[in-house]
Parts: sequence; C-alpha cells; structure tokens
Amino acid sequence: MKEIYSEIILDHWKNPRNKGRIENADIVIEDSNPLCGDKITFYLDFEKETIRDVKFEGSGCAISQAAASMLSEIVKGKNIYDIVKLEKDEIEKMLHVSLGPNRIKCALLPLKALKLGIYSYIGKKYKT
Amino acid sequence: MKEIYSEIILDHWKNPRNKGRIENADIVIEDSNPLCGDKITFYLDFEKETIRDVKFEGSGCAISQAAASMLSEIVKGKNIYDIVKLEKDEIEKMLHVSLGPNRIKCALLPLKALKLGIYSYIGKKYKT
Amino acid sequence: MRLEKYRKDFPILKIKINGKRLVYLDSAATSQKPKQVIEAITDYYQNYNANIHRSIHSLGEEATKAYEEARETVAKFINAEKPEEVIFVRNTTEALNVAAFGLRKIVSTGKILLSEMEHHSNLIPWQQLAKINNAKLDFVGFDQDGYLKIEELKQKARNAKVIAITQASNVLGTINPIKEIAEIASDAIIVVDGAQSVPHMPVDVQELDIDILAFSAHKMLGPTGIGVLYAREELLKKMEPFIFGSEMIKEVSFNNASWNDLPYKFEAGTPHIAGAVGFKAAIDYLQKIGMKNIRRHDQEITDYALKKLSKLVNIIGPKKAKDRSGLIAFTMNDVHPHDIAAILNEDGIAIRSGHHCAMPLHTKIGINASARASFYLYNTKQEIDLLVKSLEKVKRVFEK
Amino acid sequence: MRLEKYRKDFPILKIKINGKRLVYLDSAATSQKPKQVIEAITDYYQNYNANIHRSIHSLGEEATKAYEEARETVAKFINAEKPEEVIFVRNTTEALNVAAFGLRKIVSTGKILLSEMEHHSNLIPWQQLAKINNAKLDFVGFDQDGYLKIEELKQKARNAKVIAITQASNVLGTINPIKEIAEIASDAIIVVDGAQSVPHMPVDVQELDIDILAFSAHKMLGPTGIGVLYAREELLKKMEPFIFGSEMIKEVSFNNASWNDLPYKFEAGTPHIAGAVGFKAAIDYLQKIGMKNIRRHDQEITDYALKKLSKLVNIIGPKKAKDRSGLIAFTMNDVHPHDIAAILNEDGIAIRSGHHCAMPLHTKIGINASARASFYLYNTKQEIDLLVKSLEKVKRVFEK
Ligand SMILES: Cc1ncc(COP(=O)(O)O)c(C=O)c1O
Ligand SMILES: Cc1ncc(COP(=O)(O)O)c(C=O)c1O
Repeated sequence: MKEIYSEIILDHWKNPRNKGRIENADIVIEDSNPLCGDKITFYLDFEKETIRDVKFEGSGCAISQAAASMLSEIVKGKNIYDIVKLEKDEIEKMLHVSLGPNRIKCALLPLKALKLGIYSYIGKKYKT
Repeated sequence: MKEIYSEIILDHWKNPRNKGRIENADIVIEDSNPLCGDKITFYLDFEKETIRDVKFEGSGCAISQAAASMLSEIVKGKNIYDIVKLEKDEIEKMLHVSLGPNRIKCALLPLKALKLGIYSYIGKKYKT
Repeated sequence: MRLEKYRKDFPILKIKINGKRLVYLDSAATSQKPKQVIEAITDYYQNYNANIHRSIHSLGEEATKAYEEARETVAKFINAEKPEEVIFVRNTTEALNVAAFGLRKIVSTGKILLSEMEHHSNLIPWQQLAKINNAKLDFVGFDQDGYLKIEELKQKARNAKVIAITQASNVLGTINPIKEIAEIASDAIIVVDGAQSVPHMPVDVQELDIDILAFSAHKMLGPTGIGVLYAREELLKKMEPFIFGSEMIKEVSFNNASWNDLPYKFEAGTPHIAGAVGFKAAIDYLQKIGMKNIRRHDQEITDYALKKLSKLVNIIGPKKAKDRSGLIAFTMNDVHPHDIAAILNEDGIAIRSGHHCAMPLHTKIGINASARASFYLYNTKQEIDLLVKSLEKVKRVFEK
Repeated sequence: MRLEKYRKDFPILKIKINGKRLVYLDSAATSQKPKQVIEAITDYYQNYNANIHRSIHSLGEEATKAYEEARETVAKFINAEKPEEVIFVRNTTEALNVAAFGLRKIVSTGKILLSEMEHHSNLIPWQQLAKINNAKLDFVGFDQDGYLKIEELKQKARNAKVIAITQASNVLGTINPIKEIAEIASDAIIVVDGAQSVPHMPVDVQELDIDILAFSAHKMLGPTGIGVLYAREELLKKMEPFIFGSEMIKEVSFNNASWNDLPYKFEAGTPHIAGAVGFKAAIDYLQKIGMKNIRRHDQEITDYALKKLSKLVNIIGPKKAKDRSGLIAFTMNDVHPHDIAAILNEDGIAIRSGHHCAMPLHTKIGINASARASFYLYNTKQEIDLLVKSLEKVKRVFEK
C-alpha cells in the first residue's frame, strides 16, 4: 500500500505555503468541519476574474492543512471559474492519495471554503 | 401432530354450555382481546365463597368460546379461591392442546374475565 | 409460472410445518428473505463491521461507504432526486411518525385528510398531530367494492394541508390512484404509506409527484429493523428533527445544539448498518427480477386466487386483480378467522387473521376480524390450490 | 490472557488491513460479533422468520416466542423485576429520547441535572425537554483527573427532578458511582446512560436502585439496530408513548386510540425481530464468559495500556485502571488525532479519532479532538504492544 503521508504532504504540513492573513482582503471566508474540528480561513484578493493573492489560517489534521497549503499555491493567478470547477478527483490527485468517505471530508474542506469565498466575491460583484 | 380442534372443543363450540344471561346476577363482567376481537361476558352468582351459578355470552374464535363453555362447567359450585389459582397449564389441559404465545391469549381470555369477576366480588364483599 | 426459479433462493421455503412443506401466504405481514440478503448481512459482520461516519480506519470507511451506497440504491429505486432525501428509520411506522411530528409547525392548525382504509400506523400519528395542533382530522370513505371515493376526496381535499393515504390497502387490497390524488390536491403535502406498494410494484416519487413516502425493508425481502422515510429536500429542510443525539447535530454546547445537514439531521445514534447493507441486497435482488415482472406475477396469482376462492369465502375489496395488490382478505360466515388460520396451519399454510392493524376499517365494514392470504414473487398457483383444499377442510370441520 | 481462547469465535479478527492482521481497538464505538450471534440471525431468517404478536401460524408463534425470550434474557441480564420493563428500541440514543419525551409531563418545569461528561445522546434530548418545558438544565462538573465532582452533585441534586448521567464516560473512561448518586438523590428520577457500562461490567438495576437505563446491543457483541430502554414499571405506566402506530394501541376508532399494555405501548410497528434474536445470543455469550471476568480482563488490558502509553501520549481521565472502563482517550501534542488514526490504520490498527460525540467535554478540557483506543474481551496485551510501536512511528513521521 502507498503510504498516506507522502513527503509532499508532510512537507506542506511542516512548512505551509501562504500561511497568514491579508489585511483588508477582498474576501475573508471561514469554514469548518465540525465533526473533526478542522478549521480553515481563506483571505482572498481578486483581480477581475482571477485570484491575485491568497493566504490562509487554520488548524486541523495534516491532510486538511496540507491541502489548504497546496491549493493556495495552485490557485494563485488562476481564473475563478476554473477553480470552482475543481472536484474531489483533482484534490486526490493533488495530494497523491485516495481517501475514504469520512477522511475525504478533511481533504475537501479547503476547496469547499475556497469555492464559498469565490461565490461570495461573484455575489458581491453582481450586486454593485 | 395432534389436531388442534378436538371433538370436545368442536362440541363445546357447536353446543355451548351455560350460554345466556342471569338476570340480576351478583357480578357481570366483560373482557375482550382487542387484538383479535374476541369478547366474553360472564354472569356470576355467588353463595359465600363458591360460585352458585354462571352463564356467559360472547363472540370470537372456537378456542375462546369453547374455553368459556368448558370453564363455566368446571367452576360451577367451586370455591372462588381455588378458581383464581387456575393458570395457563390447567387451561391447556382442559382444552387438550398446547398453544403458542399468540393463540394462547384466546384460550386464556375466559379465565381472565372470570378472575376479574371474582376479584370484583371479593372487593364488593369487603367493602360492605 | 415465470418466477418459479427464484424459489430456490429462499431457504425458509424448504422447511416443513407439521410435516407439510411450508406454504407461506403472509408476505404482507413480512416477506421471506433470499440467501443473497442473508449473506450480505453475514458478510458485513464478518468482514467490515464498524461504526460509521466518524471513523477513518479502513473498516469504518468501508462500512460508511456501504451504508451510503444503500441510501443511493434506495434513492434510485424510488427515483428520488437525491440520496439525501432518503432517511433510514426502523420501519414504516417510524417513518410516518417522523413525518407527522416533523410537519407539526408546517401543518399548524390546517386540515389533515386521511382515508378510511388506513393502517393504524398511518392513522394514529396524525390523530396525535391533530390533537397537539388542535387541527381538524377528516376522512375520505371507500365504496362497497372497496374503492376510494374520489368525488368525496375532491371535495375534502380543497382546504387540506396534508393528505396522508396508503397506496395499497393491506386489507381491501385496493390500489389507490396516488398520481390522480396528487394532481387533485396539488397544494397539499401528499404523504404516501408505501408499506404495501413499494415492495410490489414500480413506485416513482417524481412521476407520482408526492412529497413523502414511507416503507419497510422487511416487507420487501430485506432485514427487520430498517425502513425509509423519503421526503422532498425542501420539505426535509423545514421539518423538525424527531430524535436528538449524536450524528444529527453539527455543533453542541452545554445549552445549545445546531442540527446537521440532510439526511443526518434525522438519523441520531448508531444506525442499523447491517440492516442498510441487507436492504441494498434486497433491492438489488428485486431489480434483477424487475418490479414490473413482480407486479405481473402478483396479479396473475391474485387473479387465479380470486377465481378459486370466490365460491368458498366472502372476499373483501375489489373484484378485479388489476385494481388490487397481491393480497386477499376474506371471511367465512360463522367461522372465526383465527380458526381458519389454525386449521390451515395444520396443513403448513401460513395466513394471517385478525384486524391487520386496521380496526376502524373492520368496524366500518361491520366485522371484527378477517383472514388474509398474501402473495409475493415466490408463490405459485399450486400453493393457491393447496389453500383452497385446506379451506374446504375448514368448512367441513366447522360445519354446524 | 484468560480470554484469549474466545478470539477464535470472532471471524473478523482474522482479516487483514493493509496486509497486517486487524488490531481492533474501537469497541467503544461498536464491538465485533462472535459467530454465535451471526449464526443466530441467519438461523432466524432461514428457519422461523415471521411477523410477531398477531400471527397464529407456527412461524409467527415461533418468532414471537424468540422475541419475547430475548426480552426475558435482557431483563435477567440487568436484573429487572419484570420483562415488561424492557423496551426494545434502536439504540441508546433512541432509548434516551423515549425517556426524555416520555417524562415530559412528569418532569414539568423541574430541574434536569446532567454531568459535563455526557455523550450528545444524553445531552441533546434533555436540552430539548428543557426547552419545551421551560425547565432548568444544570450540570455537574468533573475535576482535573476526570472524576465527577460529588460534592457539587450533592448541592445541585437537592431540587433536581431528573438526574441523567453516564455510568462510564466514553472519553474520560471514568466510571461514575451510580449507586451513591442514587442514594444522594433518592427523590429524583435517576436516568443512566449505560452505553459504555452494560457491555463491560455487571449492571444490576435493582442493586443500583435506578429508574431508567439505556444501552445498545451493537456495543456488546450484538447486532446493529437494537437497543434497550429499561424503566421501572410504575414509571413506564406514567410515561407518554413516543412512537404511535400498530402494536402500541389497544382500541382505535377514526378519532381516538387507547394505548396497549407494557411493553407494547412503547414498541410501535414491526420491531427488529432478527435484532432481538441476535441480541439474546450476544447476552448468552457474554454470560457464558461472565461479566466479572470481562470486567477483570478489561481492567488488565487498560492497566497495561496506561503504563505503556503514559510515556508516549497525554492520557485523558483517571490514572487508575480500576476507576476506568476499558478505553483510553489521548492526544499527542502537535499531531492531530486524525493523523494518528490514519498512521495506525496503515499498520492495521483501528482506533477512533474526533470528539467522540462529546463536544462540550472536549471544549471544556480545551481540545478539539482526541484519539481513543478501546478494548473488549478479544483484545490482548500483544495488541497493546503493537499499538505502542505504531504510535512511536506516528511520532517519527510527524516530527517537525
Ligand atoms: C456514553 C455513550 N452514550 C450514548 C452513546 C450512543 O449510542 P448509540 O449510538 O448506540 O445510540 C454512546 C456511543 O457512542 C456512548 O458512548
Ligand atoms: C399499509 C401498511 N402501513 C403500515 C404498515 C406498518 O409497517 P411496519 O410494521 O413495518 O411499520 C403496514 C404493515 O403492517 C401496512 O400494511
């Protein structure tokens, strides 16, 4: 069996990228997985339809925190409509693991938070 | 296997003994088995601690009606404290059958009604 | 007999009762189980038994997957839009309680309309709700042949908030025109007791356009202890939860709790995981045969039985097999249904006798009890012949 | 290891997870099942499956007998005075809901006293009751070592109408002095959550002098989907029924119903008959070993594990095995419990991680989640050694 904690995951867990806050970010979005206590807050700055900058804070298991870190690297500079298309498969590919129906929730939390953030940005944009 | 409907049961079902009412009976007691719709009413006359006369009315399955008929024969003239001691075993012996936990309720309904009648007689006696 | 070959899958059909091979004609009470269902349960306990939802060890993940796959299987079986619309409960009775209790704020003092042919499980929860809410309970009758009075329903449906009705009566056998009712009462919440229909015919909640459906696994080849409450998502979101505890909450402090997402809001505590696994196996089995084929088989047997029995007993309900589900309730003049059942049992034939949890219906048609033979995919015409022979014996024994 | 020989009865203990033999340390979530239990269920479905109570054919009588024998077995197991005091429900969670809901008129606006170590299932139903009744909810705390604060309880018990408390905490492991509590609060209705105690030690409701006890079969070698609400007869008579429908009524008309006798008043619809049969087999199995022996075994394993683990992890709850049931929750500084469980799973070791449905308790001790290893009669000291070895690996992997 492939080990669940690859070098990459452990690396991101030990040295999370883009960890921290953005002051006066366009969007600050928090989500949590109350079943296990994992928490993620994303700080997002946008430039039209792309994500210009992203930082995150959070606590939780290595999978959720590494997923947040890796995702933050991937999405920077990407088109928001491409990001909201990301699904479970892409996250598993990104993490190089395949997870069961319970553990996958940890891995998907950052993506879920990110999408929520993007949607509230879109919502805001169309309001004004 | 012994057949459940012996000659005796069918005889009592077809020709019930002591069927009818006693006008101005000391005790009239009705009981029913709502799960199957069986109904029994006993009319009881007492002489001190014995049953002087008994009649019954009722509707229901052959087992319950035959049991009422047979029981009415047995208890006439008997001491009430002996009657309240009768149990499931005696009823099965009387009917010459052994019945499962559901069907036995039909067979026991007349005894249950009779005991209720005796208890209310005792209750009345001690009140006055 | 097209479905004869499936008999071999049911181990119990080989046993003997009083020296005679079992003739099981009581599937409306509970069905027998094929070995595929029994083996699925055994396999669960021997190979991946674990508590679900929270656990991330392999057994827990496997059990969770199986449990949620069962939910998806049920959802597809009744054509629910989403698996989250399927709530696992103990049985039809609990499903109808969860529905009635859950709707209490939505229904408020509005009228609740039932039919006079309801099983106690689709009557007493609504009586309770009416009492709590001070709401009106009203009833649609049925005619002499056991058909629902549609004109009366049209009248009474007008200002009804809920219409709770059985799709197939467990005494009359009548199949009610649910789709037509849902059209007539498009403003009401339509609650369908599917205990006797879902096991026996194709039921499609979207095609019927109903809001709530209740049924039990044990009547459709599945295990005891598991059943389903289906409800439309928007309705489930508005409904109050019924049982409180673990799994159904999201956040808890000492004095407050917030409810979890669907379907978990309605599933508190460790569920009947083995039951869900067995239920899935049962549905897989039914679908392999095909619900249309099962319905056709039921109808053939019922048609045959109606013809054979009509000379011998007083049949309750519609005369035509096509308007009935696969069961026939009847009486035999003087002979009490219990005595009929007892004599038949001597010949190894299992039928039911009593009021079949439909006391008001029996009162209405002026009897205390009835005998009922009910059929499923494993029954044969030969078994009907045995039933007839045994009923002739009943007649002989109880001749006055 | 005195109980080692019983391992062979548990088929699942032979399976491999990731190439390693399964080390199952999650029995507090749900226990594994011996073949005797699995076979009892199979036997039921293959040889005497039928609906109960109403049916007078042989299968129905046999199924009814088995179901009621299961009730008697449970009653004797906890030393209830009468079988009618045993109500079959789905699980501990439902039992506590039936209790809380059933007591609502009796409790009225009276104070409900819980402890701060309750599982959500023994918390949220009482929160709901307090809300409905506008009653006060109060809590007894626990000290730094995880012991219930008895002096605080004495204070708060004075005007309590109900005290609902767990006999063994599923996180701290603490065994609470129920008998002493029942003496202190002799006027209150004492409700005991026995989910973690009844499977693991002798529990005698008369000796403890309690009013209500709730527990689940699936945590004590039995099937999923069945549990028990025990309550004293006088109390059950006064309690309101929770689920309405067939079997639980005596007489019904269109607008009214009267409740059936005990225990049926609380058991509506077709029950989990196979579950009761399997539950009986589980209790027979436990009694063959003896509950005292099981308790002793649990204690030995726990004692051994406490010693081995204390150098490696932060143990939650009492230090002494004799004050604990057979489970140990712990944390490992920086490493999240999910990650601990995931690494252990790679070695075939199944433990639980999360808040174990005791969120307020975790908040109270200042953590989000914990890891938990729990033991039962089939666990061995060798398995604890494997656990320790694997935890050392966790430490290595997650060293920063
Ligand atoms: C102390 C305690 N109470 C209640 C429960 C709930 O049990 P169930 O999920 O079987 O309803 C559990 C089990 O998780 C428990 O440990
Ligand atoms: C029409 C109908 N509704 C409800 C029920 C109740 O089903 P269960 O006992 O599985 O809750 C039955 C079965 O007896 C039924 O026939």
